[in-house]
Amino acid sequence: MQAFLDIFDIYLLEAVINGILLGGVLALLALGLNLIFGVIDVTWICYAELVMIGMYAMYFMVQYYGISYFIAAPFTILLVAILGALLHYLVIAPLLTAPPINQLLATGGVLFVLQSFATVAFGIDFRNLGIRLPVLAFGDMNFSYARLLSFVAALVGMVAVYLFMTRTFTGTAIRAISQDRQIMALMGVDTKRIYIITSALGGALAGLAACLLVLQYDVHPFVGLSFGPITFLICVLGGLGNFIGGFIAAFVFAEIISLGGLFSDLEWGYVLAFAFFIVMMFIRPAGLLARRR
Amino acid sequence: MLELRSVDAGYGSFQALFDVNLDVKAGEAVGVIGPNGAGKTTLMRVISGLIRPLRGSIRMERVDVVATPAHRIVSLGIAHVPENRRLFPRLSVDDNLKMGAFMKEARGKYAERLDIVFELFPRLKERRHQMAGTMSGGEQQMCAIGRALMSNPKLLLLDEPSAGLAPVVVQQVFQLVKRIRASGLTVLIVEQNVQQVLRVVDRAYLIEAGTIRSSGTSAEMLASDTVKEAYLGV
Amino acid sequence: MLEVSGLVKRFGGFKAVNNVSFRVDQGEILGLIGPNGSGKSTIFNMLSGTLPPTAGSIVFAGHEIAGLAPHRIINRGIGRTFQIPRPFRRLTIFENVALAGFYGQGRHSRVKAEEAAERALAMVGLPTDRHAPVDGLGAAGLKKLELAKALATAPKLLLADESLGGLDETEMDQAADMLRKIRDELGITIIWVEHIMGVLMRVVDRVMVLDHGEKISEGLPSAVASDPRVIEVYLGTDAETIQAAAAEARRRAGV
Amino acid sequence: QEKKIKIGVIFDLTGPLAGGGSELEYIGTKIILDQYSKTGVEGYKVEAVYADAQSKPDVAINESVRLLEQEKVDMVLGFFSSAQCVPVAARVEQLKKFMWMTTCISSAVFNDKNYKYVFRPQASGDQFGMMTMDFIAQNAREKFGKEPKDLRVAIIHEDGAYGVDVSKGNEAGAKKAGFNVVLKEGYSATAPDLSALVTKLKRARPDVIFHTGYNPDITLLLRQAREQGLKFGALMGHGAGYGVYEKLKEGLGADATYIFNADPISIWLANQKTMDPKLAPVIKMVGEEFDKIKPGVAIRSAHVGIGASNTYVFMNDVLPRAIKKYGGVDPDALRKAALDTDIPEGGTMLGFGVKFYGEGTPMAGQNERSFPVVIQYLDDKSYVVWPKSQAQREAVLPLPKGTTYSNQ
Amino acid sequence: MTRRGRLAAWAVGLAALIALPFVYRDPYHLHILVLILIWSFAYTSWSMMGRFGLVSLGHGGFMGIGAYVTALLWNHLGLSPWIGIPVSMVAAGALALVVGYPCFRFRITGHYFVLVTLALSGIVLQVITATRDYTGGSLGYTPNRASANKLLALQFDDKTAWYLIALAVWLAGLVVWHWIDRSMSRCALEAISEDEDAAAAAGVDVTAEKLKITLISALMTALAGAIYCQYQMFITPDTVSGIAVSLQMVFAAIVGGLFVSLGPTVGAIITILLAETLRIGFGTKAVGWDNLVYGVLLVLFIIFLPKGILGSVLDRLKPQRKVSSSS
Ligand SMILES: Nc1ncnc2c1ncn2[C@@H]1O[C@H](COP(=O)(O)OP(=O)(O)OP(=O)(O)O)[C@@H](O)[C@H]1O
Ligand SMILES: Nc1ncnc2c1ncn2[C@@H]1O[C@H](COP(=O)(O)OP(=O)(O)OP(=O)(O)O)[C@@H](O)[C@H]1O
Ligand SMILES: [Mg+2]
Ligand SMILES: [Mg+2]
Repeated sequence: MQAFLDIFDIYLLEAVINGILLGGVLALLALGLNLIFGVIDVTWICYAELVMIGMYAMYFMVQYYGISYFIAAPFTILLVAILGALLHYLVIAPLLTAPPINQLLATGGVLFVLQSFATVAFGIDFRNLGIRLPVLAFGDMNFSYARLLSFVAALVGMVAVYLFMTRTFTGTAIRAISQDRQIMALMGVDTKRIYIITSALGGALAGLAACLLVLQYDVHPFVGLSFGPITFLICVLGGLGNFIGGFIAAFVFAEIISLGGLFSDLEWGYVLAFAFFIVMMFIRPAGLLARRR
Repeated sequence: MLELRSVDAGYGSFQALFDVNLDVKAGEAVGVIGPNGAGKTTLMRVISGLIRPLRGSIRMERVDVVATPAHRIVSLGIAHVPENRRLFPRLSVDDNLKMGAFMKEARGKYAERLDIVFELFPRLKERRHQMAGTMSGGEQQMCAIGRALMSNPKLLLLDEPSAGLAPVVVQQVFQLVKRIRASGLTVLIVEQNVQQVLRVVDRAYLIEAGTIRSSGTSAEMLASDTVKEAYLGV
Repeated sequence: MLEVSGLVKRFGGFKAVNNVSFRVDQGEILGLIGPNGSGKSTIFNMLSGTLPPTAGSIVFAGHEIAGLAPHRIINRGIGRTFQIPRPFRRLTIFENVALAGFYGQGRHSRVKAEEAAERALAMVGLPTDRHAPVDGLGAAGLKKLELAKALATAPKLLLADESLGGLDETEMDQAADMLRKIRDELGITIIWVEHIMGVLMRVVDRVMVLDHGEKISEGLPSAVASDPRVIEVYLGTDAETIQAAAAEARRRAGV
Repeated sequence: QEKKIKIGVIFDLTGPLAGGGSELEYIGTKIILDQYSKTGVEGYKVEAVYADAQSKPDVAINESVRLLEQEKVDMVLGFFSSAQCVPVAARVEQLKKFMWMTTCISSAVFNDKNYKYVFRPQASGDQFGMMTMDFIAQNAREKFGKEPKDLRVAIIHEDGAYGVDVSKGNEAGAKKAGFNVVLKEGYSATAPDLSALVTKLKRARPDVIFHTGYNPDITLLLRQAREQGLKFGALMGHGAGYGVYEKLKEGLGADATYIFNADPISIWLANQKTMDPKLAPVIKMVGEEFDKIKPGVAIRSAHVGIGASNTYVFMNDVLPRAIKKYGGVDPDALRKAALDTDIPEGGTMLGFGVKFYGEGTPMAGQNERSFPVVIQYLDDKSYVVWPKSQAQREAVLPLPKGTTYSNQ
Repeated sequence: MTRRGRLAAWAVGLAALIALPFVYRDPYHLHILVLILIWSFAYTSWSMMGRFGLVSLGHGGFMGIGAYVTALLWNHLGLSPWIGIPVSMVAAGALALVVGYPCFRFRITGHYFVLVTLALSGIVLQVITATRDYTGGSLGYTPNRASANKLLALQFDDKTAWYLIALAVWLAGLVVWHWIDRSMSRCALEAISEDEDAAAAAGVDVTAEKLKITLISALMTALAGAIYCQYQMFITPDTVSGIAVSLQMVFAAIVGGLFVSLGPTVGAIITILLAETLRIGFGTKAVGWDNLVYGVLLVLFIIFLPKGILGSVLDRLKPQRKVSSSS
């Protein structure tokens, strides 16, 4: 009993809060994917690789050309937005009427391309931005400034995207487009334009994630592998296209990883998170926030 | 207002319309009748730009519709209520209506148009937050017409608006067509329900196997032997 | 043969079907009518197992079937058609029907299933050619296919969610004749949902009317057609024509 | 027919391991082989065929099979990852071909396998782990003022082949020294978050952390450690990511100072006084060639030297003997020549000697004279601090007061 | 082609395939051939369900179980693979049922199904890695070499033997495919993939049919894993389980064409040969370029041959059937 009570110490609290901060990172990553995958129902398996390219862009601008972080960031966001639009234009657009599995495959090919492009162009070295932000300390507990930033960005981003999606005409059109593409023209909607806007927006959000992730992680051609699968799981756990759900799911996942890691092994924390995901799918097949049928 | 000249249209290698000529004058209500697969829906699609004619010209108030990109045709004042309604099933009624006012020109008058539509269909106002896909057939039909009216059109294309509706509602729909007409809108309506439709339109075209077989005022059509035999079950 | 009592279906807080009870006798054609959204398709969905009822009992041929899985219910002898045809486009017409014949009759024999398919296709007047694709069928053809699929499962009770709207007059008549023929020749009991009163009233033996998920009237076609409540919520000003049609039908049937 | 030895060389040039050190070893190996391709050995032409294992074991297998059976190489040389060496060694042995591993430090590669044709001059992973433990054990009382049983140590490692093997050595070493192991845990090198591990470390309050990992995860761990305020007395790294100071510095800034690392000694740091004088010019040559390929690197990674030295031993010692004494370059000649190897301490650029365990011993094929050294990074330089025979200066231990992680 | 002609063509092709290793003995090429056959079988197994819209990213898990359970039983309990393989298949099948049943029962389809199975792959991979005391973790695992009875241990040094085994297994896979193709289950599954409710209304027990095909697919995939392990005599979590392997299956199957029986085989041939040739062609001179080209080709294949290589070729060969239009 005492041993059991022992775990309720300051470290538990720290783990909980760190879980929340990790949740911020994951939520930020899931945000753009949720737009693409959840709302317009297009599969970008290579989403995390777009983030990787964005991280390289930041690295080179800041480390190599000495551009200030805050000037480099908008450029990176723009760059990844353009990449997103290009990805749509070159790869997805020809496959819009094909089954989703073909999109998965094609963007999987793009994943290879981006990884090996990074290998060829930037080499296999791990690279680090070398910016080290201060630490926030509350008594015995310390927190990462960089993560706090991601957290805030994710929160603001989520609210902004949510408002955009529900309040504006373009946002409504984005939600409508996966449901009936053919009649969009009857509404006066240029479907091509909506797809490009959405893809660019998804790309921009990936770029935003890149700007914040580069503060915390080394960049290398395979950094996407650390984030890719879990980002997809979060989107689905939250309910496809449900931004609030996705946001919450990111935190649930992060807490499981964080607390699972604290109570048992880090490795089993991930097993737990995956298993939790599967079980949740059985209990709430349409996402965390969905009402039961 | 609308004029079609020698229009051919089809799907891939299959031709569905042959040399169609058709006119709709401002303020008129015009019906199109004909058997299944005659090409009525194709005709509507070709007007609203969902498919492009193989040949021929289409003009809306002297603007060349064929040369206008599909998504700009709405702003010429043409609103199309497609066959089977085609609502966005997982959007709320509100959002479906919002999509109807997507066009730049219509966005400014969104609130105003919404009031008009809700006045026409109080049922929609009750259900404004329901997902369109879970509504009953009649409710969906109201929503589809409402959505089309949101763009403040001059010409309303209705493709079988009475299909699958309860008799009272069918009557309501035709009443509605009358009211819409009375409010100054021009209507082109495709119907299988020949008897009823001929009561609300001024003129009608009979289309068979992709060609216009005959046309005339409703009275003429009602009296015509071909129409009587084939469509009125007399 | 079918005894429904206290049937309820909720969607969230909304009661789509509210405490409906009725019975269907062997060999009759029951017309089920009601305004759009009154719960007709929902009742069909519960009878066929597509949706589980929230409450209530459904007794078919002496057995409680409420909440059973669809394939179980079909094996017991309730077949259905969908209001909006749902063909399997990747299968041929014949395969569509043979599939229903095979699984709908408890997966016994493939040969029997194919025979059943041929009979059903012939009955509705579709080609029995084994390679004809579904894509060539028009609206009327799809309705026929829908019916053939249901017939191939060798039902004792057929739930026909027809909505002939969209068919032309001749096609509607054909469809109505077909239903009657099915009842007369195969002895299949039928519940028929339809909005085209002129056609429905001519064929059915009895009519039940729903409104807002509740049963508001039941009886012989002519009686129902003159029920003021039914006229108000459903038939509207056309009631007279419809009453005439019903009377005409009764006269023809010699009742 | 001209006399020729054809050598298949396999390293990871792409994929995660490439950046983990494999590419650097490839460069070191290639510098030596290029040299011998010019001169030849005992009248034999030297031809090297290179292949990229892409950090994947199945590709390593395919490439080995291809080189041996298609390209008809006489032997294979190289390999960075133990996960590749294990299956390839088994194949090579089965085909009775010759294999010379430059790295693949896992003890599992040899343990009880009784290989006849597979040799590794390099120290094994558990030796790395034992070495650092030994270093701390010898210094516990003096530097920490604690009895070994009171010294709290934590062993953490990435869960790949390399990290696991080193951690086994750590564990064995800790047991031998009688330390109090307060935490032992593995994690995936691709894990996006290590804060739970840091929290556990904080709770365990270790005096010394023994860590094995690759670059990204080291950076992540130490950054999160800083952010969460983890304090300790010393951090012992074990090669791989800790061998690449450039990257530590880039990711951690000044915090990279005082980190310890167990690795084969960097050939440019080895004590040249006790070394065979013939080696000095070779070391210089490797350094110059390396600078041409990768200019502007502050501390040349030990990995380059590992590739170079271990290849050099083969080309300079084993191969000539095989040709002269055993009459050729067939696998049996190479094998006999390898078993005859007897280089005393100081006879290689890495400082250690070479003598292989013979047939019938549990580690047959492993160099019994190899050892890693412990170095410490100080002021952007690295100094050997252990073992005493190689030490260049006294270790700074524990972390001085006022540094980021210091628990003083 | 007539039925007789088709049978004759098959017989000739088969005879040629069996004769091949006795005529052509280049060991590296045989090695690649054996790998192609084993992977073809694995991809065929995946396509069993993939062709019906059940896109699983969990097959890495089944393959891993097949490989690891067989090897673990042999090393730890001395159980011959002849028993170990069936046991491992049962294990994979059990897992398939445990995950499949709730999935199908609760109507988890489309993206949701894909990601549930993806999580399954992740779990199997992590479990193999984390239980390193038994499985060797990411260092990989080697079945003990049998000293005496090679047949009992299912270990052969001869590539020809492996070639024939792989060929037999691959053929068995095709036979199962054709067996399913001609059964009523195929119709049912096609129907389910289009519209579950309508299929159920036709009397199909949707859950049971899906489970059946999932089970068959999982069993076959586990067998592929076990055979791969016995042939390579070495497995690591990354080569036989995990998300990467699952994706590899999807890629190859779709590139080849998952709606025709030989499609996955063509996919295996193309992807493996392409990867090998590109890697060897670029060698160490242009590091990384092989994967770049591989990725680009993959994208181009899928955009221009959306039904897969074999599927699209067969479509072209077929006399164009006109879109008929009667009503
Ligand atoms: N998307 C399509 N592709 C190919 N052919 C089509 C397509 N849509 C319709 N057709 C064909 O074009 C012809 C005309 O169809 P259309 O839908 O215009 O007829 P309709 O008069 O509206 O019939 P209904 O009364 O059934 O709605 C039909 O033969 C039909 O099969
Ligand atoms: N899945 C669902 N979720 C929420 N509401 C639903 C759902 N399905 C049906 N409804 C609602 O239940 C009511 C009854 O629908 P139902 O389809 O049974 O009507 P119906 O009588 O068949 O109408 P119609 O004549 O138009 O076909 C409708 O108001 C509809 O909006
Ligand atoms: Mg139509
Ligand atoms: Mg209905």
